[in-house]
Amino acid sequence: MFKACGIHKSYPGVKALSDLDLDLRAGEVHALVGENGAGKSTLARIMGGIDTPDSGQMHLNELPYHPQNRAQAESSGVRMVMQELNLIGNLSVAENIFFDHLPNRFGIVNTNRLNQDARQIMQRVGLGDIDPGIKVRDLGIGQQQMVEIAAGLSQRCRIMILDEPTASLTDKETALLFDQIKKLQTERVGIVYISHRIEEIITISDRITVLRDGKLVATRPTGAVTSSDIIRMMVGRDLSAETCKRQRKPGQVALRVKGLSHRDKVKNVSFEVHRGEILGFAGLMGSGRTETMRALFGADRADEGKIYLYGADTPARIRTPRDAVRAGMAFITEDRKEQGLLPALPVRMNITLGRLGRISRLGLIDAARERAIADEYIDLLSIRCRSCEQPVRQLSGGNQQKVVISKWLHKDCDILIFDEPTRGIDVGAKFEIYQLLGELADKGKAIIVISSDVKELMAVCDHIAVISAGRLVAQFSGQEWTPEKIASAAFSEYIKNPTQGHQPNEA
Amino acid sequence: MKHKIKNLHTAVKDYIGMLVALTALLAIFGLSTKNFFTFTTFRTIANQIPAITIMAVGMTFVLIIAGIDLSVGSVLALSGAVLGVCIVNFKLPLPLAIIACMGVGLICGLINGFIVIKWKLPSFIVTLGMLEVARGAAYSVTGSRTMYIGPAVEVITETAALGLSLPFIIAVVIVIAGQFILARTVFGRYIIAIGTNEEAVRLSGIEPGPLKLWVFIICGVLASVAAVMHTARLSSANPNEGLGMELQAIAAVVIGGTSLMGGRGSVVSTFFGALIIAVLGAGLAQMGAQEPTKRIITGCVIVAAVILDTYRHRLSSRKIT
Amino acid sequence: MKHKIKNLHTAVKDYIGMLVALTALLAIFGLSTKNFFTFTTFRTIANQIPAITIMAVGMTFVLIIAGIDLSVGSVLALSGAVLGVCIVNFKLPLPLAIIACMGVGLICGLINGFIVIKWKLPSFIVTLGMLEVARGAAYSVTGSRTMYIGPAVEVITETAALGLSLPFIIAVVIVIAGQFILARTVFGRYIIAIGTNEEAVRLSGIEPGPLKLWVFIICGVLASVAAVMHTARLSSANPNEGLGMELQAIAAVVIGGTSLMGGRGSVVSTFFGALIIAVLGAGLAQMGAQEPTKRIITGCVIVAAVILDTYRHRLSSRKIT
Amino acid sequence: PKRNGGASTRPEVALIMKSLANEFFKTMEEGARSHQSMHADEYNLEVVGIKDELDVAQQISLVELMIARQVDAIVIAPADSQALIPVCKRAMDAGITVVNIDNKFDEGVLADKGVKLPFVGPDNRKGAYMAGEYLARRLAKADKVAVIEGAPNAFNGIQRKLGFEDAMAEHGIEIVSSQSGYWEMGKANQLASALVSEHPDIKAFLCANDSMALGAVAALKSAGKTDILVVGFDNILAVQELVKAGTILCTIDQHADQLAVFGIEYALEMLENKTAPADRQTPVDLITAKELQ
Ligand SMILES: Nc1ncnc2c1ncn2[C@@H]1O[C@H](COP(=O)(O)OP(=O)(O)OP(=O)(O)O)[C@@H](O)[C@H]1O
Ligand SMILES: Nc1ncnc2c1ncn2[C@@H]1O[C@H](COP(=O)(O)OP(=O)(O)OP(=O)(O)O)[C@@H](O)[C@H]1O
Ligand SMILES: [Mg+2]
Ligand SMILES: [Mg+2]
Repeated sequence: MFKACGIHKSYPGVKALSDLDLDLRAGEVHALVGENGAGKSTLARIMGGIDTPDSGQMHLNELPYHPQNRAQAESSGVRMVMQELNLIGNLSVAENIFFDHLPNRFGIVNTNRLNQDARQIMQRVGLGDIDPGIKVRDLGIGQQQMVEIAAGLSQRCRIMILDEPTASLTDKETALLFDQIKKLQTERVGIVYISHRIEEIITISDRITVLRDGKLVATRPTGAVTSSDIIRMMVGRDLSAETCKRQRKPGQVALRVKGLSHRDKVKNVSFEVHRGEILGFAGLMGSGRTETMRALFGADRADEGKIYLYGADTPARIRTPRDAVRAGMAFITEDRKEQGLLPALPVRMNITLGRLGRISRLGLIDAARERAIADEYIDLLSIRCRSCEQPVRQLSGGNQQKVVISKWLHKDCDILIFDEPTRGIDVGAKFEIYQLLGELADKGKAIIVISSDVKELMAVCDHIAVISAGRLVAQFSGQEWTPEKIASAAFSEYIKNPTQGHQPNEA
Repeated sequence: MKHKIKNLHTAVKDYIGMLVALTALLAIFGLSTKNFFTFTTFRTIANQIPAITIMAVGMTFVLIIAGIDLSVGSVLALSGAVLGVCIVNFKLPLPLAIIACMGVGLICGLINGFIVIKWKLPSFIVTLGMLEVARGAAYSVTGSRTMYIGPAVEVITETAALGLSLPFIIAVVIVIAGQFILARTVFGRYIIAIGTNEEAVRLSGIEPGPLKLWVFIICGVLASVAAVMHTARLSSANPNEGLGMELQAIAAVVIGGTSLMGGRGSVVSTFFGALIIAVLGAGLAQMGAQEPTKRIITGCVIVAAVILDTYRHRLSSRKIT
Repeated sequence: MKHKIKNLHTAVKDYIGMLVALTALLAIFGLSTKNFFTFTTFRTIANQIPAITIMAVGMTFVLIIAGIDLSVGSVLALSGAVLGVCIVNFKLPLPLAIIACMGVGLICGLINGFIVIKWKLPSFIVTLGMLEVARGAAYSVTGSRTMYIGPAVEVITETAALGLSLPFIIAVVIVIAGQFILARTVFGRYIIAIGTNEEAVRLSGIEPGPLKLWVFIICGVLASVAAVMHTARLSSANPNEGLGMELQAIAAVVIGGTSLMGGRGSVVSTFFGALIIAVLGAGLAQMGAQEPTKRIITGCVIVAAVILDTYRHRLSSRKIT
Repeated sequence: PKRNGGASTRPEVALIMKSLANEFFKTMEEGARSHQSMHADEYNLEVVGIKDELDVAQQISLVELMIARQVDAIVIAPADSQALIPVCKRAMDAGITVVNIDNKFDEGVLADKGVKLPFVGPDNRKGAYMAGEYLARRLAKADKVAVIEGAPNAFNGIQRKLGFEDAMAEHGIEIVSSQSGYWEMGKANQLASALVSEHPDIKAFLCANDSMALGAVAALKSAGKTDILVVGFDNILAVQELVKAGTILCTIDQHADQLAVFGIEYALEMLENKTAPADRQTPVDLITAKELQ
């Protein structure tokens, strides 16, 4: 039903797509996979009318299809959920969901109908507990992602493009999303599904198209390939997805948190991390993992709680991120666009920002040294960019994430907090990051990893703590954890007290 | 029912900072002057606010889309001048003259908006250019002279209903309409969205361009409506009028809690902001304050009102959690 | 070597828009007046730009952190007034008087910055308050009188080296120093980062507060340095000076391509911007243009220069591919 | 007539001025205040003014306020010679005595409104003519001069410009450029600088106030053209040394300190006698180095 042939697209300095063909059948889920920067989002944007190809033909139901903008694409029945969040923080959830077709008469918004309709759709994607009138700004990033998805589902369509919809979702929401996808399939909607989570793709898709460096590698029926086949096609070499987790010997206590509380998001959280140890944090979306780390890092002022560093007997005074960084802590935030990057500035400046002291003397920056260091990290994490002078804004999502990580590696801290470090990162790079986490731990750093992907946590962590509705409800170590145990812990507080947590606005 | 009460509650909370500031001002002036609480004082204030309020409503819209319009003072002068010329030189009847006057505001707003959108320039600099151009045009239209119009426009101020003058009523209607548009219409939603995240709006398939153009046009037209009120009040058109009025209008809007960063604002609050500025002016004049004192107090009150507003926000955001 | 050439090439490309605008202006004025290309004209322009340039350098820094400082004109008046009072009434020697004058600028900047940071207010409104307060203070310091100072300050303009007056040399030094700080120092890097994404800077463990405070202080101090130049040029201190100069300074900065949204800017370009404005003023006065013409042309040139600049950007981004 | 039984029966006089931040009006205000303190038993004085001379609307509000305050007399220096007439008429209708000082109301509009108001003040055109005349005697026929005008819509500014032009025309002196300096020193400085480079043979600058004259003098000094003559207006404190030294050729004193006093005395007289209003001219004097010795 949809066909694209010979699509070319270049951005200044890169060829994002070259001579790409794709076809999509009604009612199928067609997965697009490839490394970061392979061109998946570019293709999605072209289909969705946001970018125009330099050359190439597209046909929709045998008719030429060349949308000039998003509105034209949608009127042809092509809708998409973009990789980066594009919500309007100051508007309500309902208004965001129905943004381009607000129910109205003579231009006056029918608020009641809007909220009713929104509630219905939100129910479908598992946002039923949230008031449709609440501002999107007040939601956590995972919930925002769900709102994006809800907005995508809010209208009938013939083609639905989902660009990494699950990057910051937990299993629970992912399952709900898959239900919706199946429902769309029965309505004969063609679905393009982009993800870096190979298991997901194997579960949901009918066919898989692999891209590498903007070129088509292959299109195969899902049944005919294994996950290692896919990875080989993506990366161009073999990669054992199994982590090489070695037995580590934890050192002294690096960080001890006692009774940390912040508003009603974080309740009396205590834990400790040793040097050379990786502690994972699992939990449902919006459970307060991010809030815990923000309070710990001084990004929000904690109401209560003591933090003891490096085995000290007196609590450290951490009131601002500056205090935290001085005390040797690093925080790789989940929202790289708003909280991690200087989007308009070159990669080089982003990497060195946290530690300009190393490249300057008497307050003067040594430009050559700065470039050298930036290139070093670009190499180390194989960041795909034109040069260290390219604005980060122009990098693909995964590469942006690597830039954020480079910034903190360069800062060289002893305690590193990674909040969803692999969000939007391809398998190859994910593997590199796991390895990196391992190496850092081996070097005696204390590491905290938050992830919505439990398998990922189980692969890299020495211990896993589970947060539920702001409380630390369980801690598992080594061999005692199973996905089921973790999941039931994550739900525990909500079952005990069903009104909590998910409705922050009902005071 | 519960909903209503909650709404009222929210409304009071929204305006509490300004109500406090206003009450404080009134109390201070009431105590320090003899005849502050008289009918005439209030009539004076009611006479003064229409022009600045109407202008500030337009400015609210512009600030909400994260723009700014520095040209409103000059546009007021130019459209007032055109009004004068139409009545005095061309002997047009008042309604036609008013249409011509509003046409001028429309064109100025259109030009501002067009340039801002077409070349993606910051509105600050575009409207700064318009500030100069419109002022120059006002001089050239009037030959740099004040033009006496007289009874032909005075009818506007003299018309009254329920003891309120026509300009005041129009101002209130514009405030209500503005608030309605902002809070209840699709257009209002879109401009708030543009102010919050223009790129996201564009990516949602809605072109921000035409919407922004409309906002600048509204601002220009409202500046010319303000010009009608102002001219009626002065019985004459003076090409120097409205000098620095843009900053006053912005101050009114910002005191009202509208963010200069866009995406947030309320027309009703703007009205309170204008009221605070007018009361301050009237009160200081009644006290017979010296110019330096006036300036210093005005500056401090502007900042204090905004500081007060931040506490209101903290208060209300704490309530929510 | 190759690097050098590339640098030169980039530099020319960076400034090409403004160089074109400047050349066009010079050509037009050269053709339409008799004596434009004379030594006197250039000395006149060289005399006029130091104050506005120095002020605009400070403004560049403020705009880069996505702030704005509307108070610079009033701060110029106030610190000029203090300079005058120190010399005339207190009979202080010039260096001490200059220190007092710069102290005033420092305090004003400090207050601006402190309020902006402490209550997280938009600098627009805080400095609008300071605009009023500093103007009021200037009136009260001088008793609303013009103060003739005479030779005691004229020495500043009369000192010259290599045919260039001291103020001009100081202005150029400040421009160079400003550009150096912006492009080469840690401080400069931090303020660019703050202008781009303040939250990200904060979460990287760098407190933006103190840095922003410094920026406002720099802007205040530079406004008072501009006051010294201005007062020296006029031999007298007048509490009404500097009215509307903030908009001129902003225009200079923005013509120079600095973004009002923060995160991007160049001090050297600001200097060109100030030059364009000065040449425009001098040229129009030489032509004997009437006020309306002057205003209209000034407005158009401001906008045209900024539009031209957008093409420069497109040009240079196309070059890269 | 309408004191509401206050403690004092002294008449309440309101002096409504233009800019209170302008030296000329400041002097006027001080003159009025010291007069009142010497005659404290005769009347009460209230002085108000506006931000700058352009803020006409605010001045209208001030008159309205004074009507509200039920003062007995208003002495007003109108910021605009037309726009203030309707509100003054309202004041008169309310039984308040109104005296116009400094800037004369427009005759046509007064007649149109059927208002009769006494004017007490100087003849700016005559003053400017006197200064121009004094200058012309030092110049030759066909010499070139430039005028730096006040704000283009200010009545006194226009009058002064006309006065300068009268004198120049009479002596056959050419005005090569006439531009507005908006009463401001800095603007005048810029204009003068530009004009000397465009017209190197210029012989004199006629400035509509002393601040602008100061600006012009500074411009000439930095251009090294100290032989060019400068004429000012207002005789403010700051120029007196310069007039003595001959740097500024002459200025005009309109006796600012007496202006308001004349107006107040006139108003009191009217309250007392209910005399028919008639205009009264106040003196304008040429000030040169000789007068200041
Ligand atoms: N606006 C842009 N300007 C310049 N280059 C761009 C732009 N957008 C994308 N690119 C480049 O195009 C290439 C493909 O990017 P794209 O976003 O399609 O990758 P992707 O496959 O979606 O990667 P990811 O998995 O990281 O999201 C990348 O090299 C990227 O740097
Ligand atoms: N800026 C904010 N203002 C108000 N509430 C917020 C804000 N950010 C998050 N929340 C709320 O705080 C709760 C915890 O969110 P948080 O982001 O810490 O969760 P999380 O466990 O990290 O999950 P995820 O990141 O997957 O959403 C959620 O209910 C969310 O709605
Ligand atoms: Mg992508
Ligand atoms: Mg989170």
